[in-house]
Amino acid sequence: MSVKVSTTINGDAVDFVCQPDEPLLDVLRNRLGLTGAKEGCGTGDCGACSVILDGRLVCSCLVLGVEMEGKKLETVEGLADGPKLHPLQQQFIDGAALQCGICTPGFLIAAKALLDKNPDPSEEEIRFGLAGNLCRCTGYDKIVRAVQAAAKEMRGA
Amino acid sequence: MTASLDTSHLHDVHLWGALRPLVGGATSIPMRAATIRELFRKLSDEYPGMEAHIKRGVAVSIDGKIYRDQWDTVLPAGAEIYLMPRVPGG
Amino acid sequence: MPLDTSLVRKQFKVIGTRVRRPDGIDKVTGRAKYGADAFAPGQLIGLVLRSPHAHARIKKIDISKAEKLQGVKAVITAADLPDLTGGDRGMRDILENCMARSKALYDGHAVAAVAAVDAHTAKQALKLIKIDYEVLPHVTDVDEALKPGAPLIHDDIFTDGIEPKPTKPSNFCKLAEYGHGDVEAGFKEADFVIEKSYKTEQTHQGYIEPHACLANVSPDGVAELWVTTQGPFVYRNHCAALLGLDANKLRVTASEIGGGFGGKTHVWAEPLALALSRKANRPVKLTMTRDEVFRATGPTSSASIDVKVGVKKDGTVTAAFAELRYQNGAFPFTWAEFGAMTAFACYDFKNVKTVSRDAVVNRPKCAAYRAPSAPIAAFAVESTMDMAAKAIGMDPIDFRIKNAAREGTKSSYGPVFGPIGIGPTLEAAKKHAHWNAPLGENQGRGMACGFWFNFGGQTCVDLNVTPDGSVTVALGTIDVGGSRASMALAVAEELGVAYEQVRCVVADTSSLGHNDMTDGSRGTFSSSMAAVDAARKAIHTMRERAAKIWEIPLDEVEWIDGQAKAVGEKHGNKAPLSIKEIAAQAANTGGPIAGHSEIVADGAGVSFATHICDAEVDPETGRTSIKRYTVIQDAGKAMHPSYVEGQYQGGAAQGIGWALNEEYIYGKDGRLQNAGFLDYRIPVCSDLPFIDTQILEIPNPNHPYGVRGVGETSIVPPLGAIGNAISNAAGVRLNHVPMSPPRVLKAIKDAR
Amino acid sequence: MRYESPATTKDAVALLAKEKGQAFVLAGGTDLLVKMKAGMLEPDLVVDIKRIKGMKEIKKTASGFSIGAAVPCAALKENAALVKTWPGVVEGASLIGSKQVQGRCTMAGNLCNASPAADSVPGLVAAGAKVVIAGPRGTRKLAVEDVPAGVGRTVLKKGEFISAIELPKKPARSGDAYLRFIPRTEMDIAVVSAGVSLTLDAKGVITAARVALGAVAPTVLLVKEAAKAIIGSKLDDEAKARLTAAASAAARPIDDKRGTKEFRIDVAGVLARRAAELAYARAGGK
Repeated sequence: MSVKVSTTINGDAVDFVCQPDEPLLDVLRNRLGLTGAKEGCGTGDCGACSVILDGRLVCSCLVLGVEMEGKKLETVEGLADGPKLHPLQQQFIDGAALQCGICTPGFLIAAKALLDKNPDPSEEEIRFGLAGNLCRCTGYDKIVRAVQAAAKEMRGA
Repeated sequence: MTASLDTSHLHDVHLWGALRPLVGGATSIPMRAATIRELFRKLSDEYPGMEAHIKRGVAVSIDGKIYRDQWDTVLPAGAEIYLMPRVPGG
Repeated sequence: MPLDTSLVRKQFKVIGTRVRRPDGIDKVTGRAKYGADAFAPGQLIGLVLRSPHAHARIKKIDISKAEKLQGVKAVITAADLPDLTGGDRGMRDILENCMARSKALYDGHAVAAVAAVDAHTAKQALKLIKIDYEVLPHVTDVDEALKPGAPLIHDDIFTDGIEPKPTKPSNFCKLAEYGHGDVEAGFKEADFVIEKSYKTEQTHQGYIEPHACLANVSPDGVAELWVTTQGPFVYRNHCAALLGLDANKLRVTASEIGGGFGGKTHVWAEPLALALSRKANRPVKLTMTRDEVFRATGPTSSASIDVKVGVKKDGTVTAAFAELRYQNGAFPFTWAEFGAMTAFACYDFKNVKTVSRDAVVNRPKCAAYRAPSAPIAAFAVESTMDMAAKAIGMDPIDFRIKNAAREGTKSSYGPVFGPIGIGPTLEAAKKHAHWNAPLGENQGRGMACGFWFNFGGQTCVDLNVTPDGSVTVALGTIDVGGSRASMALAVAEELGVAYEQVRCVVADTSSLGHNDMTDGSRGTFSSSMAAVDAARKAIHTMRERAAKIWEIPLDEVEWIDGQAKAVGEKHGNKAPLSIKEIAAQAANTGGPIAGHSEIVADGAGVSFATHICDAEVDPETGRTSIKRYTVIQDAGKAMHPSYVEGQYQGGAAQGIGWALNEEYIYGKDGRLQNAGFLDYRIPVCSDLPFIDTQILEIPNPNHPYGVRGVGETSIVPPLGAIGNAISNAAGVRLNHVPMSPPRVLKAIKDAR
Repeated sequence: MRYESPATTKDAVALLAKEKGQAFVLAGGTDLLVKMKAGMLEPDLVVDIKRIKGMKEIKKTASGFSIGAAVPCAALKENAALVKTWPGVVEGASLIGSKQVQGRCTMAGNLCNASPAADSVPGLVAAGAKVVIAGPRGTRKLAVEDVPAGVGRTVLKKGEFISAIELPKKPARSGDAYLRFIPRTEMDIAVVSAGVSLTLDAKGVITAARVALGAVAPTVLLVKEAAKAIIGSKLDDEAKARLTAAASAAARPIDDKRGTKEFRIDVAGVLARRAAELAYARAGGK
């Protein structure tokens, strides 16, 4: 039996109905048209579906839609400020930090969660901060560099 | 780039292992051909079983450069001609 | 006007700059649409039922209960996919792999599929399908499969390459041989003969996007397929042939693709989605789970290899021999043969021989994985080469330089090499700061070389000048890593305009002629060749139009820096015409301005790389970490250096994963035990260092801009380089990939 | 499937006790949802305990710390007092899954999933932690090591769930540590793991110790012989050798996709020694 849920996504009040056993990822993609979060595994092992739930980085495949009642969610669709890209988004483009791009939304969200808590991370902190996100194309080199560049830009350095 | 018959040269056409049984075990065969098309046609005409291989895909190495498709590719005089299996990629 | 592919020696204006890719914003905002991101009104959800058995006869399938479940709109089995392949073994194997017919041949082999109104109903329907299996003995190991008396997977495989052809069927599908000289005589000349046997386990491309498609077939045979693929045209041709559709009525649109590496060169569940849609007369969306991707798509072979190298004290290799045994999964192919062709290709050996044995086993049908078969062979050869260098006390790079293939070398696979790049990569490695840097405790440095063929193939590009003078380009090769940017660079360079003035898209199969699969490192090589051709044709047209505007002869109009210029003294007063000005007059000068190119891109040229790796081995746990890594490879000309570096880094990272931890693990029951990213361990961000790259640019004489394919070779050296580094760090020679901690620790203990 | 998110422990117990079908507790869901996705579980009822007051709190109590069952592991690391007192426990909990998983997973869930490889459990066992179990007959407490009954099974009865984990006060000159072996640097399940907690006297002699091993038996093992091997020592080389041998001897692992039996036995000893060295240094030993 479907459940009605009221929540906040990227600052907007959103109501939806879903099945009680439906993962948040499916709700976002199939019911709300927010296909930026990707399903790479559905088991929390790839990070492609990363979202920020009440300030914490989580895999949306490991959250039930029904748990969203009264929560606040940030997804990749909310990262840019109108036409102005988030520094992470711009640095990923400028630094060629994406090849196929399927993992990119997850990396951007994970990187944002990292920088929200740690504005000046070391290379090691970036690498471990992003270790929950799999990328098969880049060898992570340019991703780490893009996050470093964005962090620097955001610190105003 | 289509070559006429008068530009055809006699080549020692090297065969990879799978084709050798079809020509009685030789590692190469003499063949006069101007283009890949002519080479393939003559091979098919003269050696039963060759056509099936050609249909499945044969690449032609001309002086070390590998050609896979273009029939009108010219076989220059004195060029080393090597038939190879077509390799897929990732 | 045939394309002149010869190298244009010129100062590039935009080629080689690091421009922003045109799909960048879509991909960082979540707007880019991948395989699973399309939705159709009224779509059904398709799911596939898969065999839990490695090998079983399908005695009976009862779909009656599933068909009756409310919300189920179609249930299909092999009976819904009649064999229309007309004796074409390759196509029949594709068909049988898509859906098991009389037997299930591996754990994960599709046996039935359903389409229902939602995923929940489809799942319930799968449970209602009853299959009566007769479980048969199975074999998953290549050496076991080749033994007499092994469980027989097909009763119609009679070893190719043996004369006379065997009369008894076996799993041994092909024998092949390459080489020249007399290896037996060569070994007799050697001061040392090094012999070693190796094993490598099966790995998967591990693209992050699972296979996904949206199929829509109408009763009149008109169909659309939205799909993540490396080759929409090949998918169209195969799906149309397997389903009995007309190719012109099946329009395949390639979605953005979330990685392929060879794994999306092959149809897997797409024909099932189309068959379900045809039966239900509704759109069907079919998305594989990660578990299905591992169990039922096309990983690369596991293998078993024996290598023997004879060497003189002065470093001359007198003879080299390898026997390579690869499993192809459940359907016959020639993956070992490609290993045999590439194994010794880096070297100039007087006496060399390789023998390949291809086998079928109860595992999923193997597909290409980045320079397919080559990394496996290179691991065995490069390990043995290092042992040979050690035996004579020679530096491993010097040893390889001494034996490196060069122009005029008769390659181990037959032909004589033209100008090639193995020597320059080795020389660059020797001079590289990395090769001469100090090492820490428990660390060792290794290096290795790699070879891959590269190729071109059938390619189309359509270029259109819009009325405002900007340019659109339709490509038939897909963009998996920035190639739309590179193609726009090629067109901008040729036209002489700004990069921003050119916009590239990937066309669907109804909008462009056939293009071969985007594989074999051919995307940038082939499509840029066609893009240059199309641009030249458009330039010719624009010169004609300028001539009409000026009312002067064509040969008095030249194309310089993106503008038509009237040449000759009498035209001194004529201001040049820009594309915008010419386009504005198109309606009066002959209509729309375009350039089309339909070519076979040949002359890709072979590719070589040398890698250097520092590994640290924990002597108490056998755990290896990669401390530093350098890739040196020839790109011909790096059109967009960032994306060339990206290919080098990505290939190296995949090779590192393969070398250290990735493997298919089968249980005694023949079932895959690690069909997920938790236990199929691809490298994570914290596993790797920055990967240094050095791009050599030795122009390819067969491409107008000197471009070579760069996508694949970078996965070839890592296995050997890491094995050699581990050997230098821990004093043990690993002969089994992945060189996982239990294997390394055991080797260390055994050596004590 | 029904989803309930009761506001009180009493209501949660009642829901779980009353359900005739399969009922599961949802805290972080990082195991439950994976099993549902794989079709291994088809719950009839899921009881989300996160809206129950106190379930997401870390409290400093007279007897130590009380950690609510729904506290995500990421929050443990953010609690400075907890990190200072029980660094080994926090280390173990912080190694479960990825940063994403950390945002959801809980120690109580990790324990109830009853995997012998659970990363947070050896540290808890070494620390002498207890669980508070709410049930139809009120609450009861159990030592952490007594919760798992085997692979994937616990001693919890129908209607019961863990509401909190209690960590004792740390004696003076004590230290703890947790180490695990994985082939990668992150994202893996422990192939072998070891948690050590120890207390020193003023001279640096170990007076009390607890050594726990993970992934070497159907449940996490508390290895008394390994503790005995170092009690009375200053963790000198001989004591370390005894500890290594005792840990390896206690290990009775299996061969599986994650590691071989031989490897696990060897590395159990290595990790126990390395964890002891770390704990000893944390306790102020030199």
